Amino acid sequence: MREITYAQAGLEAIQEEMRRDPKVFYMCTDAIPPLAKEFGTERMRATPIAESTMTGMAIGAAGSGYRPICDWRQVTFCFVAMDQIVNQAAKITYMFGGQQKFPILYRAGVGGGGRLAAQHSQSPYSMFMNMSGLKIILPSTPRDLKGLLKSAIRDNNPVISFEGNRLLQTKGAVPDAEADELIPLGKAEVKREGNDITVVALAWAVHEALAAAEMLAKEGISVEVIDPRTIAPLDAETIKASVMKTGRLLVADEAGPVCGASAEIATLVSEDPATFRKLKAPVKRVCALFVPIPYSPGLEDHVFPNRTKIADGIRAVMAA
Amino acid sequence: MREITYAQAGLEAIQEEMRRDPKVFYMCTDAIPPLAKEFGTERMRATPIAESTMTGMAIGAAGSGYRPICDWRQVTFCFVAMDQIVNQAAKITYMFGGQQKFPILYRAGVGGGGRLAAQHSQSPYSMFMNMSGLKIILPSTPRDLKGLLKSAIRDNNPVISFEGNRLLQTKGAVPDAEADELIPLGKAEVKREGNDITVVALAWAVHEALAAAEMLAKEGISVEVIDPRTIAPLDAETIKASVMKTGRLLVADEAGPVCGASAEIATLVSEDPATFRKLKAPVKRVCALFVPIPYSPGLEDHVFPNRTKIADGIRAVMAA
Amino acid sequence: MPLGPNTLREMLHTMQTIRRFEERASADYHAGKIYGVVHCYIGEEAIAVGVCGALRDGDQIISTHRGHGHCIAKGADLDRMMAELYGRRDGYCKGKGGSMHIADFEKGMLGANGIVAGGISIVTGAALAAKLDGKGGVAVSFFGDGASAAGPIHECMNIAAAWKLPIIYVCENNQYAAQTPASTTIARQGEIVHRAAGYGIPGVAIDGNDIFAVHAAAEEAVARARAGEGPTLIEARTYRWRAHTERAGQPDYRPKDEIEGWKSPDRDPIARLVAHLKRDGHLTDAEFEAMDRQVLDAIERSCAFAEKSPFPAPDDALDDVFAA
Amino acid sequence: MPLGPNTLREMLHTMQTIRRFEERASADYHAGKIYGVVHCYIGEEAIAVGVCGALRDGDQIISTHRGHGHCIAKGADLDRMMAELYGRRDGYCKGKGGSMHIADFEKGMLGANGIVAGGISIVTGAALAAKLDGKGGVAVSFFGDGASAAGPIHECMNIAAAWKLPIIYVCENNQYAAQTPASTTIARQGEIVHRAAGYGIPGVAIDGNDIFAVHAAAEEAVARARAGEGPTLIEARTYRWRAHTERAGQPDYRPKDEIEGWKSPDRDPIARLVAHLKRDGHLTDAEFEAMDRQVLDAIERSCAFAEKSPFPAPDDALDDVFAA
Ligand SMILES: Cc1ncc(C[n+]2csc(CCOP(=O)(O)OP(=O)(O)O)c2C)c(N)n1
Ligand SMILES: Cc1ncc(C[n+]2csc(CCOP(=O)(O)OP(=O)(O)O)c2C)c(N)n1
Ligand SMILES: [Mg+2]
Ligand SMILES: [Mg+2]
Repeated sequence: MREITYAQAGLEAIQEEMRRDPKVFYMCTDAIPPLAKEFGTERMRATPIAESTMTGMAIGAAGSGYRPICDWRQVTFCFVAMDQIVNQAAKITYMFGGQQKFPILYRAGVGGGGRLAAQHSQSPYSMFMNMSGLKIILPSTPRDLKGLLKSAIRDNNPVISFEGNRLLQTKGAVPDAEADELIPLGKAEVKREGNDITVVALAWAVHEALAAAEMLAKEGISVEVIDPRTIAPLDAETIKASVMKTGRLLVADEAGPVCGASAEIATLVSEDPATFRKLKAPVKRVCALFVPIPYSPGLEDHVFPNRTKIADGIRAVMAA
Repeated sequence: MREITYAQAGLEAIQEEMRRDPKVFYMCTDAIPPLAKEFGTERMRATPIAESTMTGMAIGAAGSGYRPICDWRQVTFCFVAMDQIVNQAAKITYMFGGQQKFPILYRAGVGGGGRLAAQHSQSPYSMFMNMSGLKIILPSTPRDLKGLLKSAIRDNNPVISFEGNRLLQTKGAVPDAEADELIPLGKAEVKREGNDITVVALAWAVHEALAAAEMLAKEGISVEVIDPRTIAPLDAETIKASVMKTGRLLVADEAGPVCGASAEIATLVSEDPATFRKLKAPVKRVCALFVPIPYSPGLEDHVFPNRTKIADGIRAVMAA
Repeated sequence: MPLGPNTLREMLHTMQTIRRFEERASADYHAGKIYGVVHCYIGEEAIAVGVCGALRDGDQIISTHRGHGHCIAKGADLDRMMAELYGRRDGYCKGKGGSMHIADFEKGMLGANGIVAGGISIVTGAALAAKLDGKGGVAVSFFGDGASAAGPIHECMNIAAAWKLPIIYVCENNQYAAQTPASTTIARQGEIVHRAAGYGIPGVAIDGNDIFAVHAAAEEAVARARAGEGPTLIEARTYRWRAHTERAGQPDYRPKDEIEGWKSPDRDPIARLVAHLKRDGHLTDAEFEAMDRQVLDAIERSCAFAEKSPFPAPDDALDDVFAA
Repeated sequence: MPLGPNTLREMLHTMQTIRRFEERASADYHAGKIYGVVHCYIGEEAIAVGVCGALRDGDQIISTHRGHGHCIAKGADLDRMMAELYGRRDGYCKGKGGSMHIADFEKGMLGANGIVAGGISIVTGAALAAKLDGKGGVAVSFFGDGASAAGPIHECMNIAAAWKLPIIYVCENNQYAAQTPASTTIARQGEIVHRAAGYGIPGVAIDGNDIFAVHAAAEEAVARARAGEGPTLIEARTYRWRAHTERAGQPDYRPKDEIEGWKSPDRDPIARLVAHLKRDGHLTDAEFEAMDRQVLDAIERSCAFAEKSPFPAPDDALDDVFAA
């Protein structure tokens, strides 16, 4: 298989789906050059800086038979559109009794590491998980991104794709266009098998967790790394099955801990009598410190988790 | 002590603080008649329907020496202001290195039960807990509301007061103006002592949990009911101390479970080695079903938790 | 195109249907058969009917929290509307939406909306779809004077003007947002039409209680939109007869004589149309009474339909979160 | 009030400081001493300097993502600015903010802002505070042509007009939002001044590269605001010389000759002011060179100051989330 970047994989997914289905079109505050070139300005629409309106227009276009893609660029910018997300997109299918379908893909970059300070380094996915009515993907590899985006575009509901800013230039094997690989929404992947502890990791943290697992293998600790890939709905079964085997859970996430995806995953395991009874140690979250993200490199690095902190966390759980 | 309603207690807090401090003023899309009467239209400002602007203006006025109160009315309406909340109010103190204080009180109604359907029946407090930089109160009684609002107005940071729609007409004892009672932010209250199980309940659910506790007392189950009152920062100590005693935890909340305050509270207990070791049973959330809130009474009632469901949940934990 | 007597009688019928429907909805609300909140459109009927009268099938509209009038004017079914208000299974939203969320996508009615200004961008997206379809479809966004203070109408007028979208923005200026007079919160003493200039689109202020004025302005705007010339802003001046919502004990701070003045026959949009038709010999008192009886019968039938429809089963609450 | 030669030389000094500061910031960014993102204001200096020249101490401004020019024009300290860019403890934000978040509340500079249109309502709140204070204070909101498409400017112009707030909305129309030309996304071919009519406030379009025009428009708007007559919208037409951001490998899709044209001496705001002063005999080449050396020295000192300031300790990340 070819190796391509995460950014390229995302672009290919869009291109293939736009070729396949003329109802798919794309909105973003700047045109994406290869899309503008191939599909013209009618289907690659550069919009004014009005994310609220883009987000709402996507709903109206979807309700009128189109399959719009609305690219917020950074999750930060979608907060001006939050009414359209929370009060409209997430609820419209339900409020109207299912009389219409709203196939929409929203895309947004998440995560820090770019020395961009508090506003531009956010990972607030759990705010979106908190409400029902949205499907949410959070892919960690080029292959997952491409396959999940393709599924998301074909889904008949609003789907948000949160894409890790730190991952854009990472490379990985991706099947080519002929394969038309769809990765189903709602299916986690065991990214590494192990027996001593389950690490559920999200997006960029998947790679850090895998690195930590590698380090710990040398210490004789066998780490299972699970990547939910879709965070709404969460694949609780795969996570729980792993914990039934390992009896230990750590969640690694670049987002802050409070009411995070990490809290949800931890609770899934501690509220299920079966997994609870298997727990040999307290659950643990290795997340960002609970502060806005600071600019200066030393500060920013201090705030975010990384492979070392994940490894320390794993050791702590093993020792508890 | 006098008995007054929750709504009246809220009003008194505002009136007393506006009398005390001329820098306090109030913005809302409709004037609140007693405030308009007493303080005039300069300090009780009826605004256009532009919650985003109200929210931002509060930040600017606070940074210029005022102590604005910005009443969103229903939490639903503040989603149009989410950029100002997430990207500005919550981060401004930090981003600017603490060079200025931003004393702001935001108020919003939360909760369902009014047959108002999905948009007007929301309890999304955990979305706000997810980010650092905000203090958040969620009072369940008239006394707590009044005392916490007064503290919030005197705090030098953005504070959100989420006020239960179902509680507005409930009555309770409240000290009068001379007492000038301040209830400190960040302190939970044990609303009922018990030994067998800790129920952490939020807002309206506090009353339902107390009713459930009463029922279960007759079955010989001794329930401790804790009301965090402030949900950011959460008083983890009081909750954990209770679980150290009871060894069981149930969280009752009108909000949905996913990435909720309930998940956070459950995780606090299952990730702390001390409380984890004391747990005799899995933690449990009794929350709204994970759907948008429907209109028709039978549907709405089915979706929300209540004393019966809480009591059932407690029995299940006791039996686990 | 001047309106012929048949068309005018149909319009009158629709206006009267809106009024009677809401009189009943409000009575049934206070009787406890309808829940939550009901916002009545009574007094403003000429706007919905005049504008929708300029549309054809396949055109799309979006409404506000005050949505019954727009639904009825766009041809929604009274039975399913009333069943929704009653919270029943056969309602437009299977009892999930209630008054603030009635929609009929088949009729091109994209929904009432509980959020002030919340629908404007959605219907602007429908206008984009119409443009992409290239079949001459047109969209209409109804919104209030209160909504004119919020960002969406401006974002949308800008994008619709820049992209020449086939859409008409119809501001129903009833001079109040809940209790707050537009004159205190909206620049230019509450006049909204001037906003059009900022986007280089036509802006028309009309008497919203004059069905002829409304219809003429709408026809012109629709023709423009169909011709690919872009959006128009129409400000229709009007007044709501009833309190902001039907909630019991809800005060109404508007001056009593102001309210009464707007109810007078020379300002009531229905009385004005009746008088016009009578003056021209196209309607008699008896005919109007018969029409009203017809209307009342239809509404009575819708209530019977609603009563007969079962409440949804509790577990139905779990359906429709996602489409298949 | 016509600008005297001393004032003009001071303004020139400030404009040159902005330009040299950013040349250095961009060099140090590419050298890896400054992190994240830097948006340069070069080519637009006359706007910040002309507007701030019409203000007095205690007046307040808010900036955008392109904030250095506004900071310097409002009197911010170069040392603390540069230290912030370098991520150091003595920076304005103790290294927590960086280029997009420099603020100096003591000087009335309420901050740069990473969110397009994010600051407009904040500074409108400062204008409300000024009005409540009753001391004649004035506020200024700088924003871009891109920001004109977003809701906040409209919500704020409406409320400021309705409440007669002492504020000036200054649109820096450099004709692009990142890569997107205003002519494709902003109605009226990208002209923003027309929006003022919607709110019944004065709207003035000026050559933003002409310090005299900018200053005159600002003086008039400030006088109006101080007199309690409410807001003004100023559209200052200008151009940015550099790419949208300093990111390496960032393409710039604007036509090359367009960019070069705006750099010509008859359009460069600094060259134009220099020429004017020279023509009137108020500046010689040698004097300007001396001024430039002074400016470069000050910037050199700011870099030295920044270099000497320590990086914050990792645990400092936990401070300043809340004020005491
Ligand atoms: C964003 C938002 N803010 C506040 C409300 C509460 N609210 C409901 S209707 C209304 C007044 C709307 O006024 P207008 O737009 O003039 O419509 P009208 O009711 O007069 O028809 C308000 C403030 C809301 N629904 N949405
Ligand atoms: C709400 C929001 N959307 C998108 C962005 C990304 N962004 C940063 S600057 C910019 C262009 C701004 O254009 P303009 O307002 O004209 O200011 P200029 O950069 O030209 O000075 C964009 C789209 C943002 N920061 N905020
Ligand atoms: Mg109104
Ligand atoms: Mg620009």
